[in-house]
Amino acid sequence: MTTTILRVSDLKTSFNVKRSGRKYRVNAVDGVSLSLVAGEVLGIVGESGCGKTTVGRSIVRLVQPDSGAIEFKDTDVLSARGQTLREMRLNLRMVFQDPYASLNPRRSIGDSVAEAGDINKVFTSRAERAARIAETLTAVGLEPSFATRYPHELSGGQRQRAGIARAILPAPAVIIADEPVSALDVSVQAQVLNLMMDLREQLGLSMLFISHDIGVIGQISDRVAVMYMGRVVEMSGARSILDRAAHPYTRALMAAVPRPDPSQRIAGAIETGEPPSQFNRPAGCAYAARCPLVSERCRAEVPQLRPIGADDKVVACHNL
Amino acid sequence: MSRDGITMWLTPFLARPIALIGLCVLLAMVIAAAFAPWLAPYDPYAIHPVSRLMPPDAVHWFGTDQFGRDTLSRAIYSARMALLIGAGVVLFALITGIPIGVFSALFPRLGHVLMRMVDVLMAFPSLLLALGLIVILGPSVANSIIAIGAGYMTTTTRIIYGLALRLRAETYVEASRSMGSGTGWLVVKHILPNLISPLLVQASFVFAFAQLGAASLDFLGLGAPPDIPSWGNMLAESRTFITRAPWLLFFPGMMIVLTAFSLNLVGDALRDRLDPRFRDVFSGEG
Amino acid sequence: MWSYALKRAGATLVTLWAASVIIFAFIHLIPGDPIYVLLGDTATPDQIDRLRHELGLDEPIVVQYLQWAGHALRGDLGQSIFFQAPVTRVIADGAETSILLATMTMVWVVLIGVPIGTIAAVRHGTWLDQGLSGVAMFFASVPTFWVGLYLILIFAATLGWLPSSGYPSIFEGGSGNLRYLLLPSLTLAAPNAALILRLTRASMLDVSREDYVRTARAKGIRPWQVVRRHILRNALLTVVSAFGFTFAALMSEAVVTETVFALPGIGRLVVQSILRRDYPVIQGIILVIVVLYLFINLIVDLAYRFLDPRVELQ
Amino acid sequence: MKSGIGLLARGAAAIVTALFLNAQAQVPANAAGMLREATIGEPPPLDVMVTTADVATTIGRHMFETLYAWDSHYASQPMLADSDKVEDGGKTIVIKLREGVHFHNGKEMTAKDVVASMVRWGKYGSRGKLLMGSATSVEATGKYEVTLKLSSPNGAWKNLLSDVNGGLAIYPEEIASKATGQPIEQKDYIGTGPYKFKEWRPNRYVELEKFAGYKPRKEKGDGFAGARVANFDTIRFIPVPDVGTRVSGVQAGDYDYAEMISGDLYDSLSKDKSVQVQRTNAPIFGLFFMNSKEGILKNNYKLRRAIQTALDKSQALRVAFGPQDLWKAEGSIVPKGTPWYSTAGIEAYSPHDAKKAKEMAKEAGYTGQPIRLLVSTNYQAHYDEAAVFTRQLADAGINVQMNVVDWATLLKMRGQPEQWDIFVTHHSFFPDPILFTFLNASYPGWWDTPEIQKLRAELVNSSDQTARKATWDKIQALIYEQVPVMKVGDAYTYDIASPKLKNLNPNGPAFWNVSTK
Amino acid sequence: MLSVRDLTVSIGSDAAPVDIVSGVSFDIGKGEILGLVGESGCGKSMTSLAVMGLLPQPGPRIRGGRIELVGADVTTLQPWQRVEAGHGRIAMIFQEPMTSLNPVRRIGDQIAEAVRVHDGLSGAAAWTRARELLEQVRIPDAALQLSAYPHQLSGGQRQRIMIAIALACRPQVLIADEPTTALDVTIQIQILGLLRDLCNRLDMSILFITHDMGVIAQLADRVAVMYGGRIVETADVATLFGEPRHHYTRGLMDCMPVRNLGARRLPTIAGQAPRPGTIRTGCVFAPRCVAAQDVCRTATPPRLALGEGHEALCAFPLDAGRPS
Repeated sequence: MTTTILRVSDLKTSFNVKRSGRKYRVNAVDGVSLSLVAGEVLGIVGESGCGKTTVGRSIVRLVQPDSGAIEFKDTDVLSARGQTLREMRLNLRMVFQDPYASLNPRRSIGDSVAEAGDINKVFTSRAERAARIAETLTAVGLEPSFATRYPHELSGGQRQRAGIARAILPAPAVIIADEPVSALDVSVQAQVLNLMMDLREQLGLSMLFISHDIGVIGQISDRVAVMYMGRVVEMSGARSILDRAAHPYTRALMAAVPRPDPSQRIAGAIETGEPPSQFNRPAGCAYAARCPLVSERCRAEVPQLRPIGADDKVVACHNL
Repeated sequence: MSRDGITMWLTPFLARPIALIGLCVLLAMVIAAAFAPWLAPYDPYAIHPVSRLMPPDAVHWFGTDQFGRDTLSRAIYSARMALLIGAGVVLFALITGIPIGVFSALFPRLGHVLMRMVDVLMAFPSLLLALGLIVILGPSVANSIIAIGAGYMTTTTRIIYGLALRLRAETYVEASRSMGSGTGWLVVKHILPNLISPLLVQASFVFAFAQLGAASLDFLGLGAPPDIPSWGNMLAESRTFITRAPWLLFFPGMMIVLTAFSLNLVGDALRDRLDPRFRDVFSGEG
Repeated sequence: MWSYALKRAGATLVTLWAASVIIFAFIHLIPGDPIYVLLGDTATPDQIDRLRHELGLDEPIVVQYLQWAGHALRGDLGQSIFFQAPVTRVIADGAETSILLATMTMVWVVLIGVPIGTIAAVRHGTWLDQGLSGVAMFFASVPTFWVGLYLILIFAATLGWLPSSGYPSIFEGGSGNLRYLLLPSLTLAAPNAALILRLTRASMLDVSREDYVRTARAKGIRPWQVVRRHILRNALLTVVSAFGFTFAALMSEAVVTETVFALPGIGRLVVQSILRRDYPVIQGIILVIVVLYLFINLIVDLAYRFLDPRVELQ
Repeated sequence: MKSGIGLLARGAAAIVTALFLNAQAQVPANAAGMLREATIGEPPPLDVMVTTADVATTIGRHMFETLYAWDSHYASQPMLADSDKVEDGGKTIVIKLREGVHFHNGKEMTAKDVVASMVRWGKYGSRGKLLMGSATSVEATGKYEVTLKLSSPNGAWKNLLSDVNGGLAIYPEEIASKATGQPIEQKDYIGTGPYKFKEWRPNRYVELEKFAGYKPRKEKGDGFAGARVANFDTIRFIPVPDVGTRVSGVQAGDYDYAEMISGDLYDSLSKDKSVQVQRTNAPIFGLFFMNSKEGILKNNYKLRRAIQTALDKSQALRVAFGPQDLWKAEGSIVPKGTPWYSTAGIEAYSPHDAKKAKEMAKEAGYTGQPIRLLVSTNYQAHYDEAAVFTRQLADAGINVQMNVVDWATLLKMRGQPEQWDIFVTHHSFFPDPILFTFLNASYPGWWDTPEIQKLRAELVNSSDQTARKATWDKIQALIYEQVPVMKVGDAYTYDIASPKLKNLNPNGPAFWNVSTK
Repeated sequence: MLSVRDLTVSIGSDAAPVDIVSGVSFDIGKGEILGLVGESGCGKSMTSLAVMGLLPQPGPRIRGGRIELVGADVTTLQPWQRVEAGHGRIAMIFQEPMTSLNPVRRIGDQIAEAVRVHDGLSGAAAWTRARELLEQVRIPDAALQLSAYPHQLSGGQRQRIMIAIALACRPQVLIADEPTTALDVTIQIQILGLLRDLCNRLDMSILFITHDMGVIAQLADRVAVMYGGRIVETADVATLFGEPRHHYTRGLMDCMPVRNLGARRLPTIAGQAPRPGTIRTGCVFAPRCVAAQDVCRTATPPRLALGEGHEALCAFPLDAGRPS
């Protein structure tokens, strides 16, 4: 039986943005509901500014949501205090995009990797701490001697391994990986993706994997949520998204991925428009302006997620 | 600092010979200050009214002043004052600036108010601020440090605030926060260690400008008590003799220039070594 | 634009009020008493007490502040204890010198700092750049008064080309009297021009590393045009925003410079007023300086917004 | 942007050209008939009755006149007074005024003006108490006659009426009668002098102009006495605090006269053809006051004497004043050549005997406690003297700690007896010892022992010169015994002037009778 | 149109130069799109800047080789010198559309400036031409956008502006250095389409630099794969993707997730790319190559001609005909 380990319900997060001397409230996340089953990888895919990163950051409480609920194993994340909060901090962990920026240049790799444990006073002795660091570094494919090195001595791939090591020590339940391989070269990206898949198996991790790269998402995820302008527009099993995309946006997204196959070229010019301004959201479906299927209803009414066809697919579109 | 850290800090000097010269000049100053009693040929306080205002010669290399005191000896002893004032001002600026700046960056709402107060203080020309403080507190070395330091405290606080704001937005700080770190942890483990390098740059500039500020105060007769040898005091006293004994003006002035120049060289070299993200924080003030 | 300017002006007023409180509190902390200075060495205690009462200096400090602030709002900065004349008049008298001095200095600063900084940046890394930067750093490391004393020694005492001190108003002797301000303005310009030079050079180098400069070069524009159209303007944005700081520095250094050259400006006036505890004059001058500083920052800020379209005006 | 910079460049080029052209064609900007004097600083208000600052006196002397004035030998001669009679054993003084003397406002001066001025002087004048303290009445006994009645004779009355400095300047009645302790306003600067007030531009200058209605006395000008003839249309007093600047200003022709030049320039300026040197004829003298009210020096005459024994005053004088011509290590408090010269006690003036001083200090029970010396740098000489003495006392094991403050702070602090043990000031020459501050029991230092109380009364309440001189001898001896104050020595300041100026006043800067050629 | 021969770009002192591009040669024919592909640090951007005459100064410099533009030697010429010499018909667009436009000047000015240099037009005429160019890159409301500032536009539009500026140079050769890397995929595909379209319509040659094999496959006619400062394989696009012969090319393609959807593990290339100057002897790829022999580490690998226009820098190339 599968148990839901993390549940996000109707999450709304907005920011104040100053433009032209005027304050705008930008709804970065506008009513997102997700659930993560123990042991699964849920991919969130979308283009820049779609709010996927904000979802991740809201879960680890780096930003304060306006409304909605986040539950981790039946505890309310947003109102957690004291011991519950500490537990949650140790169980909900994040891997960041930029391996160069996410490690403090003035702290040794060992210190960075052990930070969660140090903050929450997990280690009972120095020896235990050192052992756990060594063990974790080995688990991510780094020599234990890396513990005394500093970030500038490491390559990008090694740093990201260190970043992952930091996220899994001491053992977490859920990893929120925010574009963990986007900054890496393709050859290194494959190594890190493999590592994450290995760790997931070995440690029984659940993962929220955020990326703009549909290939990467398709590779690692069990289920995929597609986000557009702060909302989930389609969610289903990974294969189903890749092969049978339903929402017009998902389809456009899939079509736009450059296939590494010269025989599958997209001919001529494609004009699919650009997303609307975040400061000036349209009233109805945010994709209406670019959508080939657009109808009157789309401009007036925000479509809600509803099941379509088989394999648990849900889509937010009026015209399917 | 690890050995690696030391080489890291030495590289900018090795790469730039002129900065190395600056470093050597500063070292010479420190030596002069530390070993003044052995290096100075005469007692800097000894009064010989008969041989006053003597031009430089073999006996008195830098000549003598209106009390007949040996200018070279006084110049050497003055290095103590220069280092004391410089270090004091830097310390004062940092001790006040770091808590205010870091605190304001971490607690934006209160920080905003604090920074506005700093802005208010910045509206006062630093020398006037120093003058006022000196007159209030009375002239003494410690008060000179406070008076000059007050002027640099504002700019330093601003810089620290700017740096801390950037550091607060760093991904590794976010990472730490996502793991539940408190303010203390963030400050001690993440912010302060990363402030060290840019603050070293700031320190060298403040040190340099403190020399000039102290000299100005001394010149206006409101700096260190005039019986204490300092380059500024020497200049202030010799001003009357500008035509009669120009050498009295030259040597202490050159000492100030040399010190400030060397510090600026060092500061520049350190700044160029700095993370480019932090570099522009210093653009306003040279 | 206007709403922003208004908002900024409002914030400036709050700053000003805070500054006025600080000024007042600060000044009344200064020990000593204007009475002694006024009456001289032999004043008797009852003479002193009487005068103190007549001048209102025995009132509680809050009362004194409210009176002063109330008058200041109406443009009356009070009566100079020392001169027995309105503070506004005393300041206005010094303002001519200070404004002319500051203007001349800024002309030097811009004229020396910007072009030479540009040359140093364009010739980046050459001996010319190193030489110019070295000279700039030298002048940034020199005490202002030392430069002044040497200029006097050379141009006034030895060569006799220029007057060493004082400044008769141009309203009395014509613009030729500006020569009195030549040495002081050069003295004052030296460190600030050096600063602007270094800043111009640094920000030009920063800008020249920007991608859009590469774009401009890729278009096939001549190097000097690239400098003029793409680098200089963007670099000057930084330089302009440093003018507020330069002004404050200028005010500090003017105090010393005016003292060295015995100029009848407000810089020397404030030092002397501090020494003779002429509270109303000190308060008045510092208030004026703070107002000027805030005003200049306001202008710089608005100018910046005007020059940089990224900050949109509404 | 482009045009902006271009414009700036062209404008600046124009300015530079103009400046250098002007610099080339440098003509002294001396308007016809203007005399420019560089003073040591900005004067306080020119109400000479209440202020005693030297700068104010120098300027005020040209506008305001006193009943009597000193000639070049510091003897009092009538100025606004015509003649006088002393009656009732010195208790009644009748002064007859000159007729036809006019104020700058055109009004004729009469006895009413003098009475009003005397009343205000007695009440608020800095030195007024010395005479008016014992006045029982002052009234106009005729249009040109004033009668002053005293409760006891005052031997110094004429000298007290001869100095403008804190003295009885004659103001118009309407001004004097409404004036309070606050200095009178600029519009009320109305006197009878050869120059009248024109304008005061703070930090720039005070300008006086010739008073057309002035009628000089018939006697030949001598010192401050006698005929006063204004030869310049205007006089401008320009504050130039830096002495080097004052010197180069006169050399370059920017000023015609400059006061208080530092001693070290004396030799070279004496030889300099571009200036003439004017040494004052009366010395000033530095004074180190001891705290008689509180602290370690209170009543400890032995320790005070030990301090004086350790000193070599000529060293301090050399440092402070330079060439031998300008100073004299003189133990007599009033210099030689005056009736008050005295040798009483002067062997203790400057022994410079560290060993003996050490013994004396030990006997006095001194064990190295710090002695706080309050001094200001506003007067370079004060500081120089203090620095030298501190060093000399250190050699004798006496631990002096200098507290260097600015003058305003010193003035405030010296009124607080707990703040200091010794403070430094100086005194200008006065032809009668009665005005010496150390004889004033309320002056900081607060020397008020029974011995001096008695002698002081003798000195004041007698008008017999021989008796007063005998008293003064006793006072000087007492000063060397109780050491309420130490005299440093006599110093002759000097001024410089343009060589074109003729007939400079030997008493100090006073520009009537002075002319160019 | 563009011929590059043995281009070597170095940093460091003349005495001990470190080559970041070594011996790179390629040709681009009229109307052809050559894709230059490689991972970060392989020297592809340096190559493009060197070709454009835009190497930053002080910094890397051309130590050897020759660059010919339509037969003229432009090796040492900067763009403005090329324009003056009459060989200025080459233009470049860059990776960061956000920073590549001057933030304080109007779009129209920035385009007109290039028009002025290359067409000699000025004033209104230049602006008219600028509007045409904007229409050519399919910016809606072209006339309006001319007076906009860069920050008012989205990333995709800015990249179009960059292309318009490039087109203002009437280029025969366009160098595009990762022009779509900073863009979202739906925008990327539009820009790629636009470039292909312009290439066809204006008969322009393009040197397209990217790290993304997918983009290469979509756009390029021929492909050059760079690794460690060298071109390790060149072929037409179909051949390269169909029969890669260099182990690196193969590895690069294999590890793309899109080609391995559903696989439990991705094929990888072990190790990491060398820093410039760290490998001085033998094949630069040898430390990571599964097929490396001893000789690969000591001797410079041969440049094998494997077919028409197909070359690989490898001593032991993959078998032909093995499907990828």
